[in-house]
Amino acid sequence: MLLIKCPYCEEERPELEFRNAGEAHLVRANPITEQSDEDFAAFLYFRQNPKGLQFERWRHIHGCGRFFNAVRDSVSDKFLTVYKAGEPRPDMQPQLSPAPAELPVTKRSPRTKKVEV
Amino acid sequence: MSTSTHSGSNRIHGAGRLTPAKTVRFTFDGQNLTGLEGDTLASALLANGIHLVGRSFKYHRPRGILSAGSEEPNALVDIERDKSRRQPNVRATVQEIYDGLKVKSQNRWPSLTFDVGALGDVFSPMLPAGFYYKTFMWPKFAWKSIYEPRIRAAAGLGVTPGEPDTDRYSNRFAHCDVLIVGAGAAGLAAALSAASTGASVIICDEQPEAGGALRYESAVTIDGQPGYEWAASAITKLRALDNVTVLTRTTAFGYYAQNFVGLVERISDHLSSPALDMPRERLWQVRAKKVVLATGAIERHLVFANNDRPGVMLASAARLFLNQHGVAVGRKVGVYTSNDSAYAAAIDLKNAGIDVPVIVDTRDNPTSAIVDAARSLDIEVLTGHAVFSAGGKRRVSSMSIQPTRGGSERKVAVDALIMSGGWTPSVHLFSQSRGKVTWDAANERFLPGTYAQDCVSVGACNGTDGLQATLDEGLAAGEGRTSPIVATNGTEWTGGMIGSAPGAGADTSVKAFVDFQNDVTAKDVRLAVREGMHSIEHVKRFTTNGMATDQGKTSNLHGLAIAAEALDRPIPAVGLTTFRAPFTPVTFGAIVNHARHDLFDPTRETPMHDWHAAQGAAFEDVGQWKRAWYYPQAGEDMHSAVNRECVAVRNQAGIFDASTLGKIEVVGPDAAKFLELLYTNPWEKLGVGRCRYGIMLREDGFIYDDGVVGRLAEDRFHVTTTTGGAPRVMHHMEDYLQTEFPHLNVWLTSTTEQWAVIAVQGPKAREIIAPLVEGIDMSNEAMPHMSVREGKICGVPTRLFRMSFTGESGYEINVPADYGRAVWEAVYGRGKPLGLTPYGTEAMHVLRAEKGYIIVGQDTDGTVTPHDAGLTWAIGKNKTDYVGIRGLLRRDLVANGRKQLVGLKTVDPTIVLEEGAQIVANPNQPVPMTMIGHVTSSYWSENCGRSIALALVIDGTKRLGETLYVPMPNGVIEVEVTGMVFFDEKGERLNG
Amino acid sequence: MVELAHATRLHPLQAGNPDVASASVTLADNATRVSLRSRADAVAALSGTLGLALPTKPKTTATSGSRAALWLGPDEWLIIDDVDSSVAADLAEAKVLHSAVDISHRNVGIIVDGRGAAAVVNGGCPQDLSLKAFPVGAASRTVLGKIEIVLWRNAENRFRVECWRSFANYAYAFLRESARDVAV
Amino acid sequence: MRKYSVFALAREALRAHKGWDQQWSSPEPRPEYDVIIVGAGGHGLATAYYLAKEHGITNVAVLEKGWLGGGNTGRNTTIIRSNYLYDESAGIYEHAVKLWEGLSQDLNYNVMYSARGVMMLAHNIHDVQVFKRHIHANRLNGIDNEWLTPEQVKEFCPPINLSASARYPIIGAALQRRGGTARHDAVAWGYARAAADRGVHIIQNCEVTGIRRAPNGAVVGVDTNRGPINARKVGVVAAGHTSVIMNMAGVRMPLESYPLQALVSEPVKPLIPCVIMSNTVHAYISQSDKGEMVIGAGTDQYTSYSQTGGLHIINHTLDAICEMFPVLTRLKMLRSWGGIVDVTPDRSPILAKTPVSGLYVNCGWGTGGFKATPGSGNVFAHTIARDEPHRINAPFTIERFTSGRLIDEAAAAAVAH
Repeated sequence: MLLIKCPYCEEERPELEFRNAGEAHLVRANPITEQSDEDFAAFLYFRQNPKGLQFERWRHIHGCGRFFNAVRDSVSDKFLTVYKAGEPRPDMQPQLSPAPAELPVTKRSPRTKKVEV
Repeated sequence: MSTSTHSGSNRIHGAGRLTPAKTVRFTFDGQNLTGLEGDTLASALLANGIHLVGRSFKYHRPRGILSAGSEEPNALVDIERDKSRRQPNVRATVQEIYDGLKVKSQNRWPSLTFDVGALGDVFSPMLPAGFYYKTFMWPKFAWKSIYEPRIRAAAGLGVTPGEPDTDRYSNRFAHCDVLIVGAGAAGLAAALSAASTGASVIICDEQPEAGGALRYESAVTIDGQPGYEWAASAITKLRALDNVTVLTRTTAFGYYAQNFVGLVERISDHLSSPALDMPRERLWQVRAKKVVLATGAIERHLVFANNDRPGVMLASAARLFLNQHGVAVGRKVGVYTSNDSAYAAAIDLKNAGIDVPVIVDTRDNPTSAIVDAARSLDIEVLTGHAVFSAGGKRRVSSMSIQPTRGGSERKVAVDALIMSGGWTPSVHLFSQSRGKVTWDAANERFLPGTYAQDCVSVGACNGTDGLQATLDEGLAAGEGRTSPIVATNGTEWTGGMIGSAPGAGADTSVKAFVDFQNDVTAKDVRLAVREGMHSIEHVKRFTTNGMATDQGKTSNLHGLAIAAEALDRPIPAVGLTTFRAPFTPVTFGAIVNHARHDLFDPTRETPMHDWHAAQGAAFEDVGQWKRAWYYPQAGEDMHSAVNRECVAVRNQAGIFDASTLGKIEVVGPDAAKFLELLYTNPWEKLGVGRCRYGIMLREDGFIYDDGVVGRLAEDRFHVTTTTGGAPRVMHHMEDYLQTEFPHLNVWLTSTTEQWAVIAVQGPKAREIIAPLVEGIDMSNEAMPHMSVREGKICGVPTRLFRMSFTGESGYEINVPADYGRAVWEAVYGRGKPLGLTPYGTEAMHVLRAEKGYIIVGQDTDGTVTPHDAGLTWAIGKNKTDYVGIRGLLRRDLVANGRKQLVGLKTVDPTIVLEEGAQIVANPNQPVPMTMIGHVTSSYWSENCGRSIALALVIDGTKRLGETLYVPMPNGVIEVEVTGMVFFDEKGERLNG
Repeated sequence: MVELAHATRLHPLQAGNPDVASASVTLADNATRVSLRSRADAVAALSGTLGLALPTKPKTTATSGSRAALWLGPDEWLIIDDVDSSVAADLAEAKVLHSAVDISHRNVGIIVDGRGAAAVVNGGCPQDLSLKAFPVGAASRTVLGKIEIVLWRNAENRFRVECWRSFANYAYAFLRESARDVAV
Repeated sequence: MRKYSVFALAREALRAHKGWDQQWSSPEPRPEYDVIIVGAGGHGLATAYYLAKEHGITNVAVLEKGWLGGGNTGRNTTIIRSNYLYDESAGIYEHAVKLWEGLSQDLNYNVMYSARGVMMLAHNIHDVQVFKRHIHANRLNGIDNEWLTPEQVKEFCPPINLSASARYPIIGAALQRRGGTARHDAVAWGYARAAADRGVHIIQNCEVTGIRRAPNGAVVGVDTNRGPINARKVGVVAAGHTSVIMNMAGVRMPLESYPLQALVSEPVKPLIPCVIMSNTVHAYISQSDKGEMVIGAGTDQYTSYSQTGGLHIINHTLDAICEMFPVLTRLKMLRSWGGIVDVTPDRSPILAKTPVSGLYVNCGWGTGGFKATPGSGNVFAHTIARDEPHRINAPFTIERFTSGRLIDEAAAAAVAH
C-alpha cells in the first residue's frame, strides 16, 4: 500500500484513501467536436505508459475529495512530487531517463496540462 | 548423567531453562506424551525420543526434525483443537505445546512408520526432476482420467479442515518511527538505542521470547550478564517504555513499498484454552519511517547421501534444544561440519554428558581455538574428512566417514547426527524491500547491497560477524544511546560449504538432499542444468528446489552452488532467486481478519427494510444493497406475486421503495451550465419545479447512467442516478468539475442516504397521498407529470416528485431518511383500503418494460449509444459540448449495422424468452451461426396478457415487423420485431 | 502427579502498552448536519453566520457550544450541531457564494470511547492515530474496513465516527469486533 | 529431438539420466534473421514455433531480456477457457482451446492441460443475465458453456459455500467443461524445445534497446545489449513492456501496464476439483496438481513496472476466497508475486500489423493471456509470415480504438443497474 502525499491535506496518507485517475495532462480539446478521429482517439485511449517517470492523476477520494497530480517512478513506485490540479507540469528533466522518442504516429501537439482555467 | 523421565527420556537434568515441574500432556498420532511448558512440539518430541515425524512430498521418505525454527522443511504436522479448528502443515519447531495438544503426522497412509506412498522411493529412478513433463501423454485421454487424478492424490501435504473456522482474527494498522524486525542481540541493541531517542518503536520477533541466538549461545555475556538473561532484561526494559511496542510470536512476513511491513502475531495457538474474545492471530500493517532488519542468519545443512534421515539435524538446533529446552537430540551424537559453529554444539552436548564420538570437519586445517577446545574434551576431530552417507532408515544409525580426497571408509554408530554447512544471512525481507543483494565471494554468501527504502540491516543478516560488532551495529542503527553494550566470549562464524559435500558430487548418483520437503537432490539440480536450465529460476522451477513451504531457507544457496558448478560459471552469473513474500506462510484468516461473515462486505439496507422483511418480501442483491424483490403472499410463487403486483399498480396503485437510487444535490449559480456539460440533455431552460429525464455518457459516447433531474431553484438541482451508478457518477462528475470545468461555480453533495424515497404509482396514487401532504397543490394543472415540489407530508419535510417509471400517474415521495419508515407506513395505511399494493424490483422491471423504459446496465451494456437505445430525443439538438459528444461522432458509432434496441413479441404469446438469448435471422444455418442480437429484458406481462421482451438487434429499427428467430436448445422460437412500448402506447395514463 | 501447567502468560499488549485497553462503542445522539461548500473568499462571512471560525487548516476542527465545523477539504466542511438547530436556515441567509446541503439523516455518528479507542479505530482505519499525528480536535475523512468514514478525535481517548446511514450497521459491528480484540 | 516417453524415461533411469539432451540450446545471435520475435514468453515462443512449423520460416530469433517464460507466462494462474461473448473473442480463444487439447502430443511435452472445468459463479440477477447471454452466444458459436443450478454447482465443487445466508449467495453458474488449467512453465519450455528443434534461436539475456528502421520507415532490425541484429520483420510480444518497445519505433499504444498479483497456499490434499471464478466477489481459484491453491488477485489501481503490488489487494482477494470457501481460512499463503499486465481500453488484445512496415505487435492480453497462448502464437505467426492477419485475429487491430469498433468484453459484463 503506497503512501501518498495529498497536496491539499499537506500530508502523507495511506493509499486506501486514494483513487488513481490515470495519465495526467491530457487535454480535452475545445471545441472537442472539431477534433480529428486520430487526435480524439489519442486523447481517449493512447497512453505514454512510461517505464520511468509517470505523470498521473489521483483523487483523495476518501479524504479531501480533491483531484491532484503526481509524478511517480513506475519502476520503484516512488513519488517524486505531487501538485494541485491546474498547476503546471513540473520540469522533471533532471530526473528523466532518456527523453521519450518523438511520436510520429500521432500528430497532436505535446500534451501540456489537463486543466485549462 | 541423570534424566527427568516424566517429561521425556531425553530430558537432561540441569540443562535448559524450562521448569521440570510444569509438565504438559499432549498426543502424537494417538500416543500420550508429556513435555514441559515452554517446549516446542519439536523439543517435546525429541525429549521423548521421537525423531520420525513426517513423510516427504514426493518419495514419502521418513523425515525428522531438521531445525529448531521457522526454516523447518520436514517436521510438518496437523494440529487439531476441534473439528473446526484443525490446522494442517504446522511446523513442529514453531508450535509450542499446551496441555491437551493433539498432533497427527501427515502425508502418510496408513501410518507414519508404514507408508504405502514410500513405494515412490523405490521407483525414484523413474521419477527424476521434471519427469512428468516427459510422460503421461499417451493415450491422450488418460491424462485427465487416469494420470492426473493419481498425481493429485499423491501430492499435497496436510488436509484442509472440513468445517468452517470458528477462530477469530484481528487487524491493527500501526505507525512508528522505527520498526525493528528480530529481537536477537542486534535487534535489542537497536531497540534500546532507538527507544532512547524518544522515537516510537515497534520490535517484533517470531519466537515467544527475545534473544535469538542468545538463547543457545551458552558462553557469552553481555554487560556482565549471561547473554540470554541480558536479552530477557532488555526486553523487559523495552516493554516498560511508553514509546515501545514489543511483539513476540510475531513474524514480519512481507516488506512492501514505502516501508509498509506486514506482521502476523500468533496470539492463542500456544494456549490450552484461549479466552473467548481472543483472536487467534492478529495482522499488523505497520508503516515505519525506518526499518531495522535484525533477522539473523540461518544455518545450512550439508548435502550428502541420505542426509534426510530422521536424527540428522542442524547443529544450532541441537544446541537450542539442549540449552533452551534441556533436551538431548541423541545419546550418541555425531557431528559433521564445514565451519566452527558446530563445535560449540558438540562442546555443549559433551558437557551435558552426551557421547560425542566424532566431529567430522571438511576443512583440512581449521585453526580456531574452539577446535582445540573440542579436542581437549576428548572429542575426536577428523579434519579433512567428510560424511559420505548416513545410515539407518527411520532414524539415523551411523555415519560413514571418508577423507575428503578419498580413502578408506569408517563407519561410526550414532543415534543423531548434527551438521553445519555454515550460515546464510537472512536477507529475505531486505530483498522483498527491493534492495539489491551483492555476492560476498570470500564468504560465499549474499549480503544486502543497495537499499531501496529507508532501511538498514544489522547483525548476522548483514553479514556482521561477532557479537560485539553486532551490538555496535544495532546501537548505531537505532541512532540513539551512545554508551556501548559490552559483550564477551562472542564467537565469529563465517565460512562453511555450499553445494554438494564430498561424496555427493557430479560423479555420484546418491540421494543427497538439497531441498528436503520437495525431495530435490543434488543430482536433480544437475539434471536440470543438463537439460538446458541455465538460469537459477529455470532450475528452481524444473526441480521445485526452494518451492516448498520453507521457501528454500536452507536449500536455495546449495541449489545455486550446484547449478553454478555444473554450469562452470560463477554464482552471481547464475543468479539468485528473488525472495517473495511471505517470509513464512501466513494463514488466510490473518490476512482476511475482520472481513469475514457479516463484515465481509457491508450490507446496505433502506430505512424501510425491516418493514419489507416483516411483510415476507424476498430480497435481491443490487450491488451492496438489499432491495425488496417481490412480496409473496401465502401460496404464491414469485411469478404469481409479481403478476398480482403488476396488475395492482395499473388498476389501483402500488408502493415501491426507491430509496437506493443515487441522489446528488447540485448547487451553485452555474449548476445548470454544469449539467449541460455532463448530460446529453439541455438544462438551462428547465423551469424551477420541473423535472427531466437525463442521459449521461462517458467521453467515448456510450451510455453511462441515467436518471431524473429536478430543478428546485435556479441554482439547485436534485439529480438522481441508478442504484449501482451512484458512486461512480459522483466521481465522474467531480472529475469533470474539478479538472475540466473548474471555472464553474457549483458544488456536488451526495444525498443518496439523506432521503428515503417512496414511490406511489397508479391511478389512485394522488388520491392516496394527497391527504397526507401539506403545502403543495397536487392538482394535474398545478403539478403536472415531471414536476417537483417542496412541502410537508405527515408533518415532515418532503421533496415530492411527480414522475413515473411505470407509465402510470405517480409520485416519488422523498423524506429525510429517519422518517421513511413512518411515512411509508402512513401512506400504506391510507392506501391499503384503496388497493395500494407493495411491489418489488421485479414488478418494477416488468412495468417499465411494458412501457419500453430502459434499465442502464441491463438493456445497455457499455457499448450502447443513446441512438442505439432509441434515446436520440434526449440529446440537446443545439448543444456544442457535453461529455461524449465527440465520442458519438466516431466512425463506427454512426455506421450502419449497429445494434439497436427494439421490442420483441414471441409469435406464441405464452412463451417467455430467456434474457440473454441470442437472435438469428436464419434459424437453419449451421453452427457457428450468425447472431444479430440478443434479448436484454424479457417478462410475462400480466397487464398485456402476453410475454414481452426488449432486444438489441442489428439495424433493429429497420426491422420492425420482421420475423426473427431465437434458437434454444429445445427448439427455435419465432419472434416479431416491434416497437418498445407494449402498454398505453400514447402515454395517456401518465397524466391521469 | 505434578500439578498440570496452566499458562498464565502476560500478553504483550497488556504489558507496558498503556494505549491498549478496552473501549466502548456507542451510538451518538441525533444531530443536525450540513455539508458546507464554499471558496476561500466566503469563509469569513460564513463563519460569521455560523458563529464559529471555519477551520482552514487541513484535518482541523472548530467548535462553539454544541456546534462544530470539521475541515474535510479545501472547500468543504461538515457542520455538526448536537442540538436540533437552524444551521441550514442560518446558512440560507448567507449572501456569499456557497452550497449548504442538509445531511442530518444521511450520516450516523458512533462514539468510540476509552483508553483503547485509537487501537479500536486502527483495527480498520489505516491513518496514524497517535496524538502527534492525529491530535485532539483533528478530523478527517478516511476509511474503516470497507467503508468511508469521517473520523473526529474530540478527546484524547474519544473518537466520533460518522458514516452514511446504510453503512452504520457495518461500522458499528466492525468497531465492536475490533473492540473485542482490544479488550483482550 | 529426442522423443519424450515413458520408455525413454525408463532407459534413462538405467543410466542415471545422463543421456538427456538440452531442451533448447543457447546460441550466439546471428547477424541477421528472417524474423525476430521480441519476448520469449509463451506467446512469443509459440509464434516462433508456428512460424517454423506451419510457415517454414525457421531463421527466427526469439530475444528475451531475462530468462524464457519468466514474465507473465510463469506468473499467471493458468486458467484456460473460451466461453467469451463476442464472436471475435470466442473465435480466438476457441482456436486456442482446440490447440490446447492436442498440445502435449504436438510438442511431445506434457503441458498438463487439465480440462477440469471452469465454473463462473452467478451471485445476482445481473450475473445470471450476463452468463446466460454468454451461454447462448457460445452455444450458437459451437462452444461448450452450460448453466448450472446451485445444486449442480455444489455437486461439481463440493467445498463451496452454498449457504443462502452468505453475503452474496450463489444462485447458479456458467460451466465450461473443456476449460481448465495447464502447467505454465511446461508451455514455455515445450514451445521452446519444439521451436529450437526446428532451428529457431532462443537468445536469453538479450535485451532489445532499439528498433532500427530504414529511411523509408520500414523495420530493418533491432539493437540489443549484445549488438545489432538485422531482420525485416520484427514481432513484438512483450506483454507489460510493449509500450516501452513500441516507443522505440515511435508508436504509441493504447495500453497501460498494471501490477497483477497472484498467490498460492501451502499444498494440501485435493479439495477443489475445478476452476472457480467469481466476478461479483472478485476472485478466482483452482488447486494445482501439487496441491497448492492457486489464487488470482486483482490489479493494483496504478500503472507500474515494479512486479509488486500492495498487501491490501491480497487482503481483498482472500476475503472473497474465504467467503466462497470458508474452510480455507486456516490454509496459509505460501508465496505471492506480481506480474505486469498490459491492458487495452476494451480489455481485448491487439494482434496486428502496425503503422511501421515490418513491425507486428501482439499485446493487450491483460489479466487473461495465458489461455490464448497457442491460438495467439498460431495466428500471429500467420500475420507475420503472410504480412496480413489471419481471419481470426483480423478484428484485433490498433485502428479499432480510432474507429470505435471495440471488442468490449468487459463492458458486456457491466455492473448491474
